[in-house]
Parts: sequence; structure tokens; C-alpha cells
Amino acid sequence: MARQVTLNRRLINTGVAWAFGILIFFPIFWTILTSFKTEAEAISLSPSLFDFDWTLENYQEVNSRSNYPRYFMNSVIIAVGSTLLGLIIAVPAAWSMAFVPSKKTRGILLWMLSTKMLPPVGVLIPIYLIFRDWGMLDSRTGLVIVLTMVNLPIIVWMLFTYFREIPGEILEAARMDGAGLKSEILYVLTPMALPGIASTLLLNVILAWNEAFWTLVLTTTKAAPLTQFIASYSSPEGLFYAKLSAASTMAIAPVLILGWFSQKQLVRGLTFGAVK
Amino acid sequence: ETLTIATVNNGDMVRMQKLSGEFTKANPDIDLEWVTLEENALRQKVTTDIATKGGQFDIMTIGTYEVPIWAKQGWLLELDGLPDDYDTDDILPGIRGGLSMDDKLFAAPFYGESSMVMYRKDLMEKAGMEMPEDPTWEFIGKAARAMTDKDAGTYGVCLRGKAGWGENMAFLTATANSFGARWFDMDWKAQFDTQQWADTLNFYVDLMNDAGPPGASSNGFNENLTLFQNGQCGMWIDATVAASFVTNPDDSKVADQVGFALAPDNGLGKRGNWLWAWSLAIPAGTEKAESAKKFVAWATSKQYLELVASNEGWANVPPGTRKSLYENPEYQKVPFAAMTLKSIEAADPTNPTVDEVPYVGVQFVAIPEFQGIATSVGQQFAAALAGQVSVEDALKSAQALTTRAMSKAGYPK
Amino acid sequence: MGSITLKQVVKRFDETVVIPPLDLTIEDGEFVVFVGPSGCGKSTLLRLIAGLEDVTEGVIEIDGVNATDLPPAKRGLAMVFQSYALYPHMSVRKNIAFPLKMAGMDQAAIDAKVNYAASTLNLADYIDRRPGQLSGGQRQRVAIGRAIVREPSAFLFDEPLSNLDAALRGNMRLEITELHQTLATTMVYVTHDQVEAMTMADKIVVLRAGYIEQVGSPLDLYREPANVFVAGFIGSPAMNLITGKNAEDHGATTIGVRPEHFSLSHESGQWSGVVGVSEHLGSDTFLRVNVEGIGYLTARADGEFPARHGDTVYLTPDPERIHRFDEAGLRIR
Amino acid sequence: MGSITLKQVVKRFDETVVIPPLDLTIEDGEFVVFVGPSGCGKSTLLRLIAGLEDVTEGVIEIDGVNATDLPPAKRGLAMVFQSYALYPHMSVRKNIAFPLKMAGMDQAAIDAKVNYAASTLNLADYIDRRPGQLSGGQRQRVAIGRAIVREPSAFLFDEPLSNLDAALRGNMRLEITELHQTLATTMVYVTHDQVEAMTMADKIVVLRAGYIEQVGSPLDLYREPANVFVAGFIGSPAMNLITGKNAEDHGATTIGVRPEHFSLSHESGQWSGVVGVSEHLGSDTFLRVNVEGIGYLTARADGEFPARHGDTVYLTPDPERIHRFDEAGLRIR
Amino acid sequence: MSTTHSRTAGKAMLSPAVILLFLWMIVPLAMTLYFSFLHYNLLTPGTSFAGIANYQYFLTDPAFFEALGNTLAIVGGVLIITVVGGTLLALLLDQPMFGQGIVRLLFIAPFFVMPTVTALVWKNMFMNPTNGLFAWLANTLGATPIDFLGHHPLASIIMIVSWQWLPFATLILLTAMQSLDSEQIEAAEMDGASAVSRFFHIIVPHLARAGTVVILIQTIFLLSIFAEILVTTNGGPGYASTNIPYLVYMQSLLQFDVGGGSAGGIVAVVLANIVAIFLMRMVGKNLDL
Ligand SMILES: Nc1ncnc2c1ncn2[C@@H]1O[C@H](COP(=O)(O)OP(=O)(O)OP(=O)(O)O)[C@@H](O)[C@H]1O
Ligand SMILES: Nc1ncnc2c1ncn2[C@@H]1O[C@H](COP(=O)(O)OP(=O)(O)OP(=O)(O)O)[C@@H](O)[C@H]1O
Ligand SMILES: [Mg+2]
Ligand SMILES: [Mg+2]
Repeated sequence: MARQVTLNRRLINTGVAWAFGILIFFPIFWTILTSFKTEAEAISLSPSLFDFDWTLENYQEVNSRSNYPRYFMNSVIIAVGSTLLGLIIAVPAAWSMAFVPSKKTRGILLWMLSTKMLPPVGVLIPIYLIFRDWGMLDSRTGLVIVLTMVNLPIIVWMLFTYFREIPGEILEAARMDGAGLKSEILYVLTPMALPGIASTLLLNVILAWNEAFWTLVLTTTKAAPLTQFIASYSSPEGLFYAKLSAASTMAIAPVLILGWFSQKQLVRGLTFGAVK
Repeated sequence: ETLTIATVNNGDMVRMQKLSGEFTKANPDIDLEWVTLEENALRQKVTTDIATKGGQFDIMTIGTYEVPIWAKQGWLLELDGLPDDYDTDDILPGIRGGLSMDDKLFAAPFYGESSMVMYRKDLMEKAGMEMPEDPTWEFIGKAARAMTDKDAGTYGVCLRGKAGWGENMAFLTATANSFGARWFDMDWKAQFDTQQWADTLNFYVDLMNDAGPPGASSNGFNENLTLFQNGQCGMWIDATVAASFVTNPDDSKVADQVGFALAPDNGLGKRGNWLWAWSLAIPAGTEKAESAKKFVAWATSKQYLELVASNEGWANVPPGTRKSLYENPEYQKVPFAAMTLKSIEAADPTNPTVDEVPYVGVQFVAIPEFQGIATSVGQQFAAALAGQVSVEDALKSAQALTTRAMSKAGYPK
Repeated sequence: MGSITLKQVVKRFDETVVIPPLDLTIEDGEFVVFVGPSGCGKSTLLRLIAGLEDVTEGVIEIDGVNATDLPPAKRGLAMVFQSYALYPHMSVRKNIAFPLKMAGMDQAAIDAKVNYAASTLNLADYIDRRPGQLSGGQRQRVAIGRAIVREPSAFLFDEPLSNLDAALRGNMRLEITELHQTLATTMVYVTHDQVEAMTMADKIVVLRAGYIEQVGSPLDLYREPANVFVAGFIGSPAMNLITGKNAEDHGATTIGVRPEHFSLSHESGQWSGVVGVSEHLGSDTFLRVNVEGIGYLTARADGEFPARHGDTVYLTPDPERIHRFDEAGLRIR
Repeated sequence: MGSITLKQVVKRFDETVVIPPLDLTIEDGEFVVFVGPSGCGKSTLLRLIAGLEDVTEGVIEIDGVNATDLPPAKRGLAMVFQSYALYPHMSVRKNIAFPLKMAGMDQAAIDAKVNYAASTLNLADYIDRRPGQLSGGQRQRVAIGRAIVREPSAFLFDEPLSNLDAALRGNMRLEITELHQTLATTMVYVTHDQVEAMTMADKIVVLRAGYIEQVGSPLDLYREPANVFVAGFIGSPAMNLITGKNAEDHGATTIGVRPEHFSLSHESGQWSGVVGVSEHLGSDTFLRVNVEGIGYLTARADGEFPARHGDTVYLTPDPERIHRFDEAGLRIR
Repeated sequence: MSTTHSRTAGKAMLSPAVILLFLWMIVPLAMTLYFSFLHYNLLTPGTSFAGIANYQYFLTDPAFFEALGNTLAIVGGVLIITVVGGTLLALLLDQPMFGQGIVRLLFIAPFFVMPTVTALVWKNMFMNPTNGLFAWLANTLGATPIDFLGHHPLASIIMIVSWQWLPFATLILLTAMQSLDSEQIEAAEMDGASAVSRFFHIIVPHLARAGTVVILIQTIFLLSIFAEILVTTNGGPGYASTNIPYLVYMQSLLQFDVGGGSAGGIVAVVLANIVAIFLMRMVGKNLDL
């Protein structure tokens, strides 16, 4: 395999791959570009790539209209909160599945996954009523709990596949060395699985960030995250492409940047043990 | 005290949000929290909330459709004891009637609207025709086809096609009224198997195929507004509030070429225009009733209209709610003011159709089931417009599903 | 202190009996090696002693105290795993300090002990590296260091050298032997390597399917295997086991002759046969000889012994060193 | 048919020269083993022959035809990889049939060949299993089967037995040797196992850092290593290399004595020393003896030789078998 | 590892997750089940027992079968596009090239975008038949712009969703591809397999596990695709792009028919479980969990 690859072939690969890459990325690029246009240019029938008057007025407008920092903070709190809570519940569960497996382990795991297949609309009204009764409508706590439950199966599965790759002997060694369960998990397992835990964390932050059903249904103002922010731009009177683009850019940029920085981690983690 | 206000993300409401600083300045003990959502999302949210007594909102923006239904359920707080200078009697009677039950006001209109024809004078001239003040459907059809130049990207008429009870069905129900059709007979039997409906829908689909823009079945108010502002529509029959947008030179390329006319008729005595008011209501059971009332009164007052006028000019004042506005000489200079008032006055929610009906509502039927049914029917009609089913089949499906839903809901009651 | 006694210990996984009732005594300071074919239960036995598995029945005593229900950490034993089981995220120092930290020892005492262990095991130079940056042998030493600092009453090793290459294995073998001589602590060592078992053990325990076949010193087992199984298992290349008429001549069902106990000649001898494969290692030559009426026998000749495929050679077993077994496979004394 | 000739072959990875100009001829039917320390270029050389790497300079001829630019599949060679490289999703049958299928052979012919190979290699019982369900030795056999069916003009093996345990390795070694005797096809075999090299090869090629240190039959290399490197590399335990006065006495810079070429005594002999470690294997005893003025020497005694840590013993090298090397490390003849 | 102690600990550690998930699943589900037997409309106060009427109406709704078909079409269509496309793109990205890191960044970006934003952007800025970029492209090329959402609603949604998920499939398959033991490819090469044969006989089977994960995860998310439909087509025209979740949504939140919506929800749950069973079978076979 290590035979010389001719420069030509490499150049062709590069060209084709970049072409596809740009094609796939184009909608995002275009959105970002449009956010710097005036409305008239945004909707112009002969769009221009760079040849327009760059303007920040859409961002100013969006900012003056809605309290972006609050939406942003809510998104951060909800995404990070639900992920951390999820980890706290999932780490022990995954530990148990990976290191003390029983005949039921596999079934439990698959059952957990299957709960994710239930369409949320089906249980909307009951959840809404429960939340109302518990006074958790429009509360970040409530949302953190919901998103934790929604993503828990994925967290457990990812952690499980990571933990499974850690040789049980190391945990036994820790046990021989006098570590109790807590020390074993805290000092040995968790640091060893750190890359896996990190990628689990990342994926779940992203999933929670983008969750657009429960976040819309269960929040109004105090706890409303960026999905709500976007929803208020979704179809006003007139198609304000430029403002929509600006709002979209503001909503996706944080997670896009996070995703880009952690891309390697993330992809590796996403394989759910399918790649050894 | 913090008031949570649910509003629609349309231009007038957004403006109110921006101007609300004036209100908080005057009432420093009241804070305002805004939930600005797209119309359908807003409706779902507030309906769920009020029906389950979630208590998340202190003020809700709702329409003439919801008010009578909700008031009947006792979900809304009666708007009594408003300040003297509020002048309830100044509200246009048609609008006020739609927001009252047993003569008690349950929501304050923020703006009111009917529908009318907006057209391009230049294109009309080019086509060698002249728009009367009260056109017939036949004239509209002819003019639209004459104005169409698809190669140049000009389409004779832009009409709503996007499915939804507040989108294409608002337009089509109002239009059907002028064709002599109705939703239900006095026994609550669906009427889509009538010739009147067939005529309505055939006329609409043919017209759009010949003279409408591509993709019309996805066009709602927003899309058509953009098309019109961009100079791609010869005529547009839609909400009167659009008049201020299409005549605003900042946003519209054709601002100086827009003319107005009443919604068309078919000589049957009913015009194809509707009546709607976005209104502010207070859910029963809120603990902040006093403050909420204060805000509602402020936002729908005469003073608010003046505030907008002084900040943004008369053309941007929320229209269609107060007689006094239309008596204001300043406002009369606005090109569409007269036509808007005429249109509003031409609509009669309590007697919307040629034949007698058991319901109220011009472009809707004020029963809870209507939203769902009309949205489904709207889907059928959108499919007909997109050419995916024939007009005949669309009507058949509409008839079937309406009958099903009505019998499920237990009509006739 | 470090005597270990197993009394009627039984281990079942669900229904399968892996260890049938088994008794074993390991004296304080002894180096005991468990050998046996793969799957015979060596690791299981070790893990039972360590407390990493529950015994199904029976009693395990450590230093005369019943330890059957003690958790692993309380048994005062240290274990060195086949995979080393080092903590990859900790430096060598932290790895070695871990058991002390878990025991709640104070930092100064920990440092002293770690430094002492590190210098004993020549680990000082890479005390701050992570295990990933170490060679196999160095890792093995760290694992031992981690075991040593706890001053356990006994060390347990489960095939600790099997991941190393041949040369390193030789060295580490010597190091562990020296360690045993220095510390004089009980060591229980699982391996399936002949050489390790023979050279390191004070006492070898030969297991088969959970049963103890023989317990004894390496040379005892080599010289006087208790039965056919041990005879065939101990020694490399394996003992030639001969049945039939030749065995009967010695009053046995089976007789055994080790390859190194034949004298070979090209001219004359007790049995003649044809060379099948001859393996010349330089130092020795191993011949597989097809002897009529007996079958293939393996014989060791010196490195210079000229023999090629197809040659006829004569084999004479050393009469003193013929092992005799009865029909039950037991040694006839 | 299967001669392979390398003429002035050079291999560079970017700037590092892995194989400096190298000439080598492998005769038809020969069993050639490449040995050398890790990283010396054994695998690279094999892969150059296979066509899996491009040569940087030089010519490779197979059966007298210039094959330098032929793709691997066109060279008529078969390769057995260290990791076996079986196709995990195919049954044994399909694995073996794969090269034939790729060659477009018809199904009946494929079946015949596969069945023949399977029976030759005793694979028939698990012909429908997947590789994942096989033991290491069985997998190795499948890999060989896949190579055989193509009837290549030469087999290339890259450490094919290194993933197997000792016993299995011994068996497979014999099987491959027998296979070579049966097929009489050229085999090129890379290993770092002494025993494999010594017992299997017709010809051993000793490599160091890409250079050929010596080419010859196993016994040639054992008896007459061309230089110190080969002397130390071939033979196990390794030859004792002695410098200084003792060497000068023999007119050499370095002399070498193999452990098996000492005679040992408790009473008298040429060199006296103190036993450090004695390893009793039963069949043999290896002693590490600390000889004054020389250092540690390894010596082999027979299994019964009584020697313990601290005993004094006398070593006498066999004068005939002292290897002498000059200051360049080359053998003095 | 398996002492009584550790097994007890194992159970104790697993139970919070199991119990919480169980509650999260069973409580709302039980309520939904209960509601599904009631006449319960949010807009008309009061409830009454409805028997199986809600199910009857839901299942005989002509929209139901269309929605069922659409659901499967969306899941199937997106899976085919992403898995096949992802494999090919992974193959491309696996080749030596310049700037692979940046190309990977470009590829993965769509996965991070909120579904709502995705739908809004595609609908307005690309697929809009007059102002969209596609229309502009068509006009520039002298063709008639396609009315994507009006005439090919389902295909458009499949396309949008595929755009979102293609990166996921590509990158996982790429990782899998890179994990292929190079000796296997070399062995195949020695065995005379051409590049195409190597692809089909060695690479594709090697990707089976990763492919399974891609299919599993995507199916989980695709079965409840909702935001994309709501934003772009509202399920129309007709029912052309209504899937089961959207249908349930229409019942629950457009008609506020909690009874009918609950019946629909239960039906959706049953259907999802049928899919789940098939899927889990496949997963069980391909992933040694
Ligand atoms: N957790 C377990 N569940 C069921 N059976 C087990 C378990 N652990 C071990 N066994 C069985 O117990 C027997 C003994 O296993 P053990 O690991 O002790 O063998 P071993 O002698 O160490 O073998 P090796 O030399 O291969 O390491 C084997 O048959 C094995 O299959
Ligand atoms: N693709 C490559 N790029 C750069 N250097 C390489 C490459 N492949 C091998 N080398 C270098 O070439 C040298 C010889 O490697 P090779 O694999 O042939 O050694 P070897 O003799 O087979 O070693 P071992 O016994 O460990 O298998 C090594 O120094 C190695 O680092
Ligand atoms: Mg074991
Ligand atoms: Mg190699």
C-alpha cells in the first residue's frame, strides 16, 4: 500500500474532495454571507458572491430585537447541564454494563435505545401536564431534566462502548490496590476513559443545543434557548433573508465552532464501538 | 412585576416591542418579557397554555377566531374598567363585535385588517386596462392574464397557496363567500360537493396556473409580500396591512406604483374580503390582571397610535381599529387608508355568506374544530394547486374529511 | 508471613465446575508455580486466592485467618497481571504510589517508599514517564514495583512475562527470581512456560481440569512424574510415551523415555528407526525417528550428530531413566 | 520454478535508506530465511519482492524475468502475513477460494482446488466457519491454504508464527517444513525466532540495518559465523564473547565460546568462577558463572549437574570450538 | 470481577439510569394510553370515554397510510442516500490528498446545524422557486426553476435531511475505512483482486459494523423527523410530505384533539417498536454488544 502515489493522482483527489466539501458546506457559507448583505441584496434575483456592500446592520437589528445573550446563556446552561447530569447517571450505568455484565445487559441496552424511537409528539400533552403540575414549565431545571432523559440512552451507549475497551484487569488491579468502588471509578476508570467521556460530552452538548421540540414546547421566556430565538425569526411578515441569516448564524456559530474544534474526538466517539 | 407577553413576529408587533420602553418608563414597577413567535407556533403555545391552565402568559396576542371560542370557555378576562380616555366606543364596530361576547369586550384590537386588491398601476397601464374601485373576479382573471410575462418574471396575480387555515383557507373561504359557497349548511353538513365550491376552486387553480408565480402552493402572505415588493406580481389580493409594506420605499421596489381596490365579487352581493384583528387578551386567572390591563390599554390606545405616528410616520400606524384614526386628516393622506376602511366595513362576520349559515366568521368558522379541519382541507387545495390532484378529487377529499371530522366532533350539536 | 491454605475449595461458573474440591497449602516464603494446559483453571485459582472471584464452596485461609469473604484489598496480597494493568493516565511514580494513597498513607511516607522501590527496580530514570512511554520490560517492572510497595504477605503473578519477547523474558525471569531471594515473600506464579516453571519454582502445582495432578519441586516432577499426564507435560521436548509390547517388557502399561535420555548411534542399539525430520539447532539436534512397532520417537543428539531425512539410526534408552506407568496412568515405583 | 534475484536493490523511505544496494539470489525450490534484529529491513525486503513496495533503485527478477514494475498480483507469488490477513467476513472456504475467484476460475475447478487444499491442511472440519471462530493455528493454516491454491512460484512468509503460542509454533513449524518438502516450491521466510531459522532454512540471510551480514546454511552460520554480529546473533543462549587478555592469547581481538562448548567440573579446569544463577531445566542446566577477569559467562551443563548459587565451578572451553575475531569483528580463519 | 459484591454494586449502579428511563417512558406513555380512550379536546372542556373511537378515526384516516408510507420513504430514502453517498465520499476522503483536515471540517459542518435553521435556510434561500439559489441557477442555465416544495415535497425533505446526515455517515464510514488492516488489502492485492473487487469484497464487508451503527442512529432520529417538515412544507401539499409524527402533531397541536393525538401517539409508538425490533435484530447480529 505504501507505494508511491503520483502527484497527479493526489492533485485529482484533492480537487474532487474539495469540490464536494465546498458543495456540502455551501449552504452554511451562503447563510453566513447573506447575513452581511442588506435585505435587498439578500433577495436579489441575481445573487452575488462577494461583490456587495458588507453590512452589520442585520446583527444590530437582531440584537436590538431580542436578548441574544440570554438565549445563548440558556442554551449553554441547558446543553451543558443536561450533559453533565446525564454523565452522572450514565457513568455508573455504563460501568455496570461494561464490567459486571449479566445476561440482561444487552437487552437493557437495546431497550434504552429503543426508548429513543418513541416520537415525542406522542407524549407531549402528558409531559406538559406533569410539568405544569410540578411548576417546571419555562424552567431551566425542567429542560435539563427532559434533555437528560432524551439523550441518556445515547450517553450510556457511548460510554459503554468506551468502557468496554478498557481492560477489566486494570480495575481489578485497582481493587487489589485497595480502591473502593468510588475510587475505582473516580481515579482509574474516569481518567482512562477521558477521551471517550469528552466525546460523549461533546456529542450531547451538540444534540441538546439543537433539540428543537421540547425546548420550544416547554419554555417561554426565562428558560428559552436559541431554538426559541430562531423560531421568532422563522416566518415574520416578509422574507427577511438577511436578518434570518444573521439570526441563524448567531444560533449555530457557537456549536459549529465547538464541533470544529473537537471534530476528531467527536467522530471517533460517534462510532459507538463500530470501529475497533 | 413582570408581564410575560406572547406576540406574533409581524412588523407591527415587533414595533410595539421596541416602543414598549415608553410604557415601562411610565410604569417603572412593571417589567416586560416578550415571547415573539411565528403565528402558528404562537397559536399552539398560547392555546396549549390556556387550555391546560399553564399560566405562563399574562398577555396573549390572539385573533378574532380564538376570542369568541375562548371567551365562551371563560378563559379570558373581561376587559372592563379600562381608563376613561381609552374610549371603547371608538373601536370600529365590526372589529369590536368580533371581540365581544354578550357585549362584553374580551380582547383589545391591536390592529385590524380586511383584504383588498393591491395592484401595479404601471403594469395595468401597460396591459391597457384600468382597475375599477370594485372589480369583479372576471375582471381580475382577465387582467391577471394580460399582465403576465413569465419570461420577464412578472406574474399577473399572486395569491395565497400555502396550506393552512390562516393561509390559503383564509383567502379561499373569503373568495368562496363571494362565489356563493359556504362551509356548512344549517345542519352542519359540509358543502364541498356543491357547484359553488367547484367554481371557486376551478377559478382559483386555473387563474394561478395561467397567471401565478411558480411554487404558488408554498406561498403564504410572506412569500407573496416579497414577490410583490420585488416587482414580480401584477396584483395581489391579501391583507390590508400589507399596503403599508408595499408602499414603503425602503423595502419595496414598486412603492410608488401601487394602487388599491376592493376585493372582487361575483355580483352575488358578497365580496371576497375577510375580517381579522390581532388583539391582546388577558387569560383568566392571571395574578397580574391590573398591570396586564394597563399594558393592553396602552398598546391599543389612541396615544399609542400617535406615538407610532410621531416616531415612524402615519403610514406605519397599526390600522383598522379606531374610527378616530380614519377621521384624522393626517391619516387620510395615507394612500391606502380609505380603501382599508371601506374593506373592513364591507365584511360582516355575523352574516358572511350568500346563503344562511349556522356559524360566525368571514374567512373562518368560529368552532374549535375549524383549525384542524381547515388546515387539512387547505392541504388538499394546495395539492390541487400544485397539480398533484385534480380539483374534483381535492374537493371530494375535502368533503370526506370534513364530514368525518365533524361527525367525530359530534355535530350537529 | 504469607501462608495460604485452600480447603475443599470449589468454583462453579453457573453449572460448569471449573475447580472441583481442591486442597492446597502454600508455605510462607515459598515460590509456587501453577502450570497446566490452557483452560485448566490456573487463573481462576489465582483469582480465587486474590478475592477477585467468589469461591462457591470451601475456605481460603491466609496466614491462618479465614479470608474467604474478605474483599481483595483486605487480603494483604498483591497481584501482577499479564497485561501489567498499569494505570495509563498516571506517571510511574503515581502508579506505584496508588495503593499507598488508597491506604491513606501520608505523602512523605509514600514518597519514601516509592523512591525506595524505584531504585530497587531500576525505575528511577523514568519515574515521571507514563506507562505508554515505557518498553515492555520496564512496564513489567513498574507493575512489580506497584506490588512491592504494599509489602504484601504474598505476591500473585498471572503469566506476567507472556507478553514479552524471548530475550526480555529471560532477563525478567532472573529479576523476579532475585526479587524472591531478596524479599523472601511468598509468590504464587501462573505460567504455561516450561522454562519459567522449572527455573523459578520451589514447588510446582500441575493442574488439569481443575484437579491437582502433582505437587513437587521442579526436579522431582522431572525425575519422578506421578502419572502419564505430568510426565508428558513437564519437560521439553515432551517425554516419549510408549505402550504395547515394549512397555509390557518393563512390566508396565506405558513406559516413558525423555528425548535426552536416548543414546544414539548409526551402527547399533536397542531400537532402530528411520529419521523423519531432523532439526539441527547447532547446539543440539532433535530427531523424529520412526521406529518400527512403536511409532515416532523424539530424540536429542548433540549438535554435531550427522543425521538426515531417511537415515537409519539406533536408539538406546538409558535403562535407569525409563519411567513406568500402570494402566491407570500412575507411576509404578 | 521460482528463482528470485535482487540486483543492486535500494529502498529509501523519503530520505532514510532502509535497504542500501543489496544483491541476493534465491534459487528455485530453496527455503530461505531472513533473520536480523527488529527494524533491520526484513519485512521491507520481503515486501519489495512481493511488489507491495516499490524499489527505489535496482532490479528484481523472478524466474529470470524482470519483475521490478509488475504489480503484486502479476508476480506469481503468494504471501502469508503475520496477522494472517484473513477476510473476516468470509468463511474458510471463501477465503481460500478468493484468489481463484479473482483469477476468474470456474466454480467446479475452484471447489476441487479448495477441497484439496483443505484436506491437505486438515481444514476440512471447519471449512464453513469464519476466521473469528478459529484458533490461531487454524487461522494460520487457512492463510497458508489461501496461498497454496494459487500454486505460486514462491511463497513469502512474514513472521507467520509469531502470534502463536510455543507448542503450536512447534507444530506449525513442522507443518511448514513438510509442506516445503511436499511442494518443493521456493519459500522466503522472515522470522526473528532462532529455532525457526535454524530448523527450517536451507539458507539463512542475516541482515543488519539493511546490509547482508552473512548468507549460508544454518550449520555454517553456527559453526563459522563470519563476524561478531552473526556469532552473537545465531545460537541460543548466545555465544560468550570474550575480549582482553584471554582473547589476545588466541591471537584475536575477540574470542567466542558457545555455552554448550564448555566442559564443567567442580574440581578443576581452565577458568574458575562463582555460580550466579543456575537454571535447572531437567534436561539441561544453565549456569551464569562470574569468572574473574572475564565477567559473566553462560555455560550449559547436563540436567544432573549439581550447582547452586555461590558454588565455585571450573570451565574449560573446547579448544576446537573457540571462534576468533579480529579488531574489525571479522572471523579469523 | 464477578464477586457477589461487585454484582450487587453493578445492579445498584445501573438502576438509577434504568429506573429514570423507565419512568420517563412509562408515565407519559400510560397517560397517553389513558387519554387515547377519551374524547378529550383541549378547546372543549370536559372529557368522556370514547372507547376505540380515537383509534378508529386515526387508523381509517386516509392520511394515515400516506403518512406511514412517507415515514418509511423518508427513513429509507435518507438511509440509502447517506449510506451509499457516505461510503463513496469516505472512499474519496480516504485517498491521499492535500488539506484533508480542512475538507473534513467542511464535510462535518452540516451535522452541527440546528434542524430548524437547516430547514429555513434550504426552504428560503435555496428551494424557493422564485428567489432561491436553485431558481437563479435554473434561470441562468435557461431552464424553468423547479418548484421543489410544491411538486417534489417528499424528495425535497429527503434531500434536506440527507444533507444534514451525510456528514455523519461519511465520517463514521471514513473512520471505519481507516481502521481496515492494511495487510488485508495487501493480501487481496496479492490474491489478484482489482481495485473494484477490493472495494466490494474487502472494504464494503469491513464497513458492515460501522454501517449498522449509522443505520441505527439515523433511524432513531429519522423516525421522528418533524421540525424539517413543519418549517418547509407543513406536511403538504395534500399529505404528500406528512409523516406519522407530523400527523400526530396535527392532531394534538392543530386540532388540539388530545384523544385523537394520543391514539396516534400510541400507534406511532407501536410502529416505532416494530421498526425497533427489526433494527435491534440487525444490530444484535452485527455489533457484538
Ligand atoms: N467468568 C467465567 N464464566 C464462565 N466460565 C469461565 C469464566 N472464567 C473462566 N471460565 C472457565 O473456566 C475455565 C478455567 O479458566 P482459566 O482462565 O482459569 O484457565 P487458565 O488455566 O488460566 O487458562 P489459560 O492458560 O488459557 O489462561 C475455562 O474453561 C474457562 O472457560
Ligand atoms: N512506510 C515506511 N515509512 C518510513 N519508514 C519505514 C516504513 N516502513 C518501514 N520503515 C522503516 O524501515 C526500517 C525497516 O523496517 P522493517 O519493517 O522492514 O523491519 P523488520 O526487520 O521487519 O522489523 P521487525 O522485526 O520489527 O518486523 C525500519 O527502521 C522502519 O522504521
Ligand atoms: Mg489464565
Ligand atoms: Mg517485520
